[in-house]
Amino acid sequence: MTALLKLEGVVAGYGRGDILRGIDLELEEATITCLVGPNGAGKSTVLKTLSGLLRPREGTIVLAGEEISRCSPAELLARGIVHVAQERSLFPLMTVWDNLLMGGHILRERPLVRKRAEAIAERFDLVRDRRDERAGALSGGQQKLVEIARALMLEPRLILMDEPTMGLDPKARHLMFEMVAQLNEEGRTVLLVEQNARAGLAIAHHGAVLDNGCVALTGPGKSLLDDPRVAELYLGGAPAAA
Amino acid sequence: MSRATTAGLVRGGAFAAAGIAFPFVFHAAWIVNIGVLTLMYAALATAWNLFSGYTGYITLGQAAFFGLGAYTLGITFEHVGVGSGYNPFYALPLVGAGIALVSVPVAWIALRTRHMTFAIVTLTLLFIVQQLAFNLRSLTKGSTGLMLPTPRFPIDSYDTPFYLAMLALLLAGLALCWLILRSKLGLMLLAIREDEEKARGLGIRVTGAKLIAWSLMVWLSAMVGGVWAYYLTFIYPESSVDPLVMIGAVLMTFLGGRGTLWGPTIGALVLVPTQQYMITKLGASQLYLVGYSAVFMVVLLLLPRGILPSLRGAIDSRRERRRTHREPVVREEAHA
Amino acid sequence: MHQVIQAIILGVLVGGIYALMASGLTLVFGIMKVINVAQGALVILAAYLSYALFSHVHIDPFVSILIVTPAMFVLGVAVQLVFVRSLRGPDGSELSLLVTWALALGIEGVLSVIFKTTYRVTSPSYADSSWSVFGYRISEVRLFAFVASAVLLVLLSLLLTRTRFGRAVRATVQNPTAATLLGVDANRVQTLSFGLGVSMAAAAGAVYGVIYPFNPGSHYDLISRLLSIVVLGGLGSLGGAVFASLGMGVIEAIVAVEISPVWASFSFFVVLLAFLLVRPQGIFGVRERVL
Amino acid sequence: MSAALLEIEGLTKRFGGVTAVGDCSFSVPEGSVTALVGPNGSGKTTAFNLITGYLRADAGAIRFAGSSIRKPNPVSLARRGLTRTFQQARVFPDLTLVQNMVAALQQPWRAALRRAVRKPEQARALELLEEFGLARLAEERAGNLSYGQKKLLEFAAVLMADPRLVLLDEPTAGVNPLLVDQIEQRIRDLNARGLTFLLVEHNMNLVMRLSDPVVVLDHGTKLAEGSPDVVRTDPRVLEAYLGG
Repeated sequence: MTALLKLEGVVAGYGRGDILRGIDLELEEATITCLVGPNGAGKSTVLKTLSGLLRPREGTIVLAGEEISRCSPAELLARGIVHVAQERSLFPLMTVWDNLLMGGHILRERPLVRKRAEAIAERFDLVRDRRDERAGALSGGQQKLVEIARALMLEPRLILMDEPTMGLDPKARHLMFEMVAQLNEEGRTVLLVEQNARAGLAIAHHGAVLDNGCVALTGPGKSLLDDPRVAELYLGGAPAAA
Repeated sequence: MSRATTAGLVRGGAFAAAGIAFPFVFHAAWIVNIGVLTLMYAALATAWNLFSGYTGYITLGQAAFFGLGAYTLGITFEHVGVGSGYNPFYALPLVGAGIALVSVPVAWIALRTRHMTFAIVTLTLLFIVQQLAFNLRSLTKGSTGLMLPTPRFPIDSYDTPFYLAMLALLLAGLALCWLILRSKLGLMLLAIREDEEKARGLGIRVTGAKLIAWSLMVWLSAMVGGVWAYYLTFIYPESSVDPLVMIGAVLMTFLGGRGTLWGPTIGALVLVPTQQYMITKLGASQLYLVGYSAVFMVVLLLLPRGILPSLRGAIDSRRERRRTHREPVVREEAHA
Repeated sequence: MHQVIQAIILGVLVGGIYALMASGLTLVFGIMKVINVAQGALVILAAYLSYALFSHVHIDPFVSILIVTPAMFVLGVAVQLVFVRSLRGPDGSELSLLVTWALALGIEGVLSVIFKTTYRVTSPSYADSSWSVFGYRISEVRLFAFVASAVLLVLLSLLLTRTRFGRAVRATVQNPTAATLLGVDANRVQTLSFGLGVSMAAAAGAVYGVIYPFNPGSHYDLISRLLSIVVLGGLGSLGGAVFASLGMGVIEAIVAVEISPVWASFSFFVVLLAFLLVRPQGIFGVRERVL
Repeated sequence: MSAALLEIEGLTKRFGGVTAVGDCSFSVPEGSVTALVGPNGSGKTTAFNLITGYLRADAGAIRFAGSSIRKPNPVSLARRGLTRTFQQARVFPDLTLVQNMVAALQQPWRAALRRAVRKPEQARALELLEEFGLARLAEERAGNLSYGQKKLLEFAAVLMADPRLVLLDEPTAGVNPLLVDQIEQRIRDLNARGLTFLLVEHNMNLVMRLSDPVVVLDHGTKLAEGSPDVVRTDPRVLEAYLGG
């Protein structure tokens, strides 16, 4: 297996503080990697650094042999990295369809954007059935699904997903994990941040545990699940024991 | 926050003494005239700062109260008679207080909005008052303007009483600011400026505190307007409710430093003589406007924090550098 | 009753032009939280341009929209790049208020130097003609002006809803971070939208000069109304701006015939204050989130 | 269990079509450390904002210290002894630590022109800062503090006015482990002296050690309520919270 993405000694943060204090991480092509860790460990910051929202202060990020740590969000999108943010990130007053078209913003050719949008509408019943509704009128789970559909407009190689199941009910959560697995089966690489460590690690090939801005542990997802150190770091001793 | 230091008192005393001595040293009418205008702007800027500088609510309606003060004095002259000579000066605090009282309900509505909306709403107050000045012809004589009786002060020192009145208002404004900055009210106002929602959560009566600062601003501005009207003896809507006067005062506050005690005065000392020079050189309201707007841009784009805060920042960072050699004070740690 | 209906017709026609000016103002606010106080001065500048084109080159004011609007678009882009873009940080919005005010003073000054302060009006041959419909008088230029404004507003809304650029603008208004994540260049959107906002002012200005006499100082009167309109409509809301413009036009016209013309704009300010008592966020505005 | 200091009944808040808090009822016994827990997005912070008057509820009743609060308003609640901290530590960055502390003392209007920081107030502020380990920074600008120190300062400041009930919104989020211990110890000490707490917290270890009762929210409604042991063994809680 080859590494699609490689982070070495990445330091990043806001204002005067560093949140990431030297992240080393490799993502293998066509795998799911799940990033877990306690609140404030820097999981979301890793994703923001990868999607260009935040410039790393030190370290290198290499995508398929090419250094990308200085790229703008648009350049990273063009290289096939999309970021599905933690917050609701649809444009609530725009229609589902327009939201989808926004996903192809960096593709300038109108017919191509339209063709891809039609293909996605074929794949997602939700998009097809409610294309002219305002995105803000959809439920939380539906919005998340549209966000993912929108991310597919660029046919990305690497999808960054920040807590896609946050605030979803169990059924929608289940659907979301199925979606992640499906994307992976199509050959896409997924970097997933998940609050729900058990479910996240269960579907991931690889796991990485973040603590205080550094990667504390890595390993196959399933084995991390059973690692007592993870429980201690993340889940807290008491409830995990129950 | 300022502390009552000996140095501060000396500074204030020296400023007051120099201010009083000025017209007796420089007799020339045109110099005293510039002095009057400088003090007028300094007092207006200090009043603006008292509200906007301390609470963070930018008001663009100050000229409304300046104009109300001017017209109220003019109208009382017309209908009641406030005496002549120095008497009108003594009536001013009452005039100002009346206007402040009337402005409170309006301010209460305006203060339901924030940020840009607040700035715009207060700006409409300015236009409302200007419209009133145009339309209430029975009181204001509309666009013809209102004539006030010319006081019989000695010709060679005609400007001096007005100069002293403006100085008194500026000193009153500075004293108020100083008093507020060292008091609990000042603490409340600064808390509101920094984080109003947090202040509410601590039980600080934010609306009351803002209204007090507002009324003081209106009180001072109205009195300044009154003195100005008496000085010019002729007022009309465009000149007495003039957005230019207010924007000038705001610019001076920005130049000197918002939220500081002396900033507005320093700003006025720099800008008013410049402005007067430009008027004599370039002629009123034509090229002068272009020059004025250029000065404006330069100040805002190059020195947005103002003279005093920039100086203080430079001194602080030098001190900081010296101190960090000895001990690390506070270390930054992980943010959420 | 006849008078009131006549007033409403007049109010709607006038409101349409204000809607065009206000839409540019509120659009710019929605995207970059900047209030362009110079919008009024830019309208007057455009009115002078159109006046000059009419009196020297004999170009019809309605045709001159096609020249004035792109020219002012370029000016708007330049203003954004030179003055507005550098205003960042926590005080950026408030500073922008003062910087654009200074810009308004500068424009006023330049216009006073060139055109002096006498009132001008662009008067094409049809300036005073009017039609009569069911006994109501409809002035030709006002109707043309209204139609031109409506067409431009429709074009603006098509631009915003049907084009790639328009989608990017709306996306930036609704969720700037998400827009950045999809590759929207926020700087570009801001600069072009500022230009767009100014060109709305320009188009309205060319028309304004036919209906009202103006001088370099007229921008105060304009901006006071425009600011009230965008606050009443809810800062950042295009629909609100259009709605509030028509409302203002009608209120002013009715007050003018029923009470007195001199109280017309005064009454609108009072309506605004009264309205804020009930809804501080304006008609279509979203209340600023407290947390 | 002693009488309830704070009672919430049928609290409801919808944003657009989404119900953030729906028909939520629970109470905070006098003298307790009550915890409000639940997965991300379950409505804890919204509930906090409703209780403290930062948001207007669509429906529901709130009783505090025996009297019902019709229109909760942060200022009057704080003055009645119900105060809160914020998830992102909120302090006045340009004021010194002491000034931050004294600003939190509620003043009558007649005191408005008294000196901002009077001697006894300064002493009280220093005493509290000492307890929180911040005394040596007393004259520092609050904006210069680290994030964790800001959290401590915010916590210390709300104590200045001797409140009866303190709502802590994630007191340990983003704080390093040393400070977490310190915050835990402060809560214990203050609780032992009779202060009641309601806290939202993600650190389950801390919650289980510190709180009784624990109220579990999920999708804006109460899922379970009881002692840590009861809640911990409730299968519904496990499913909601740990994703089973």
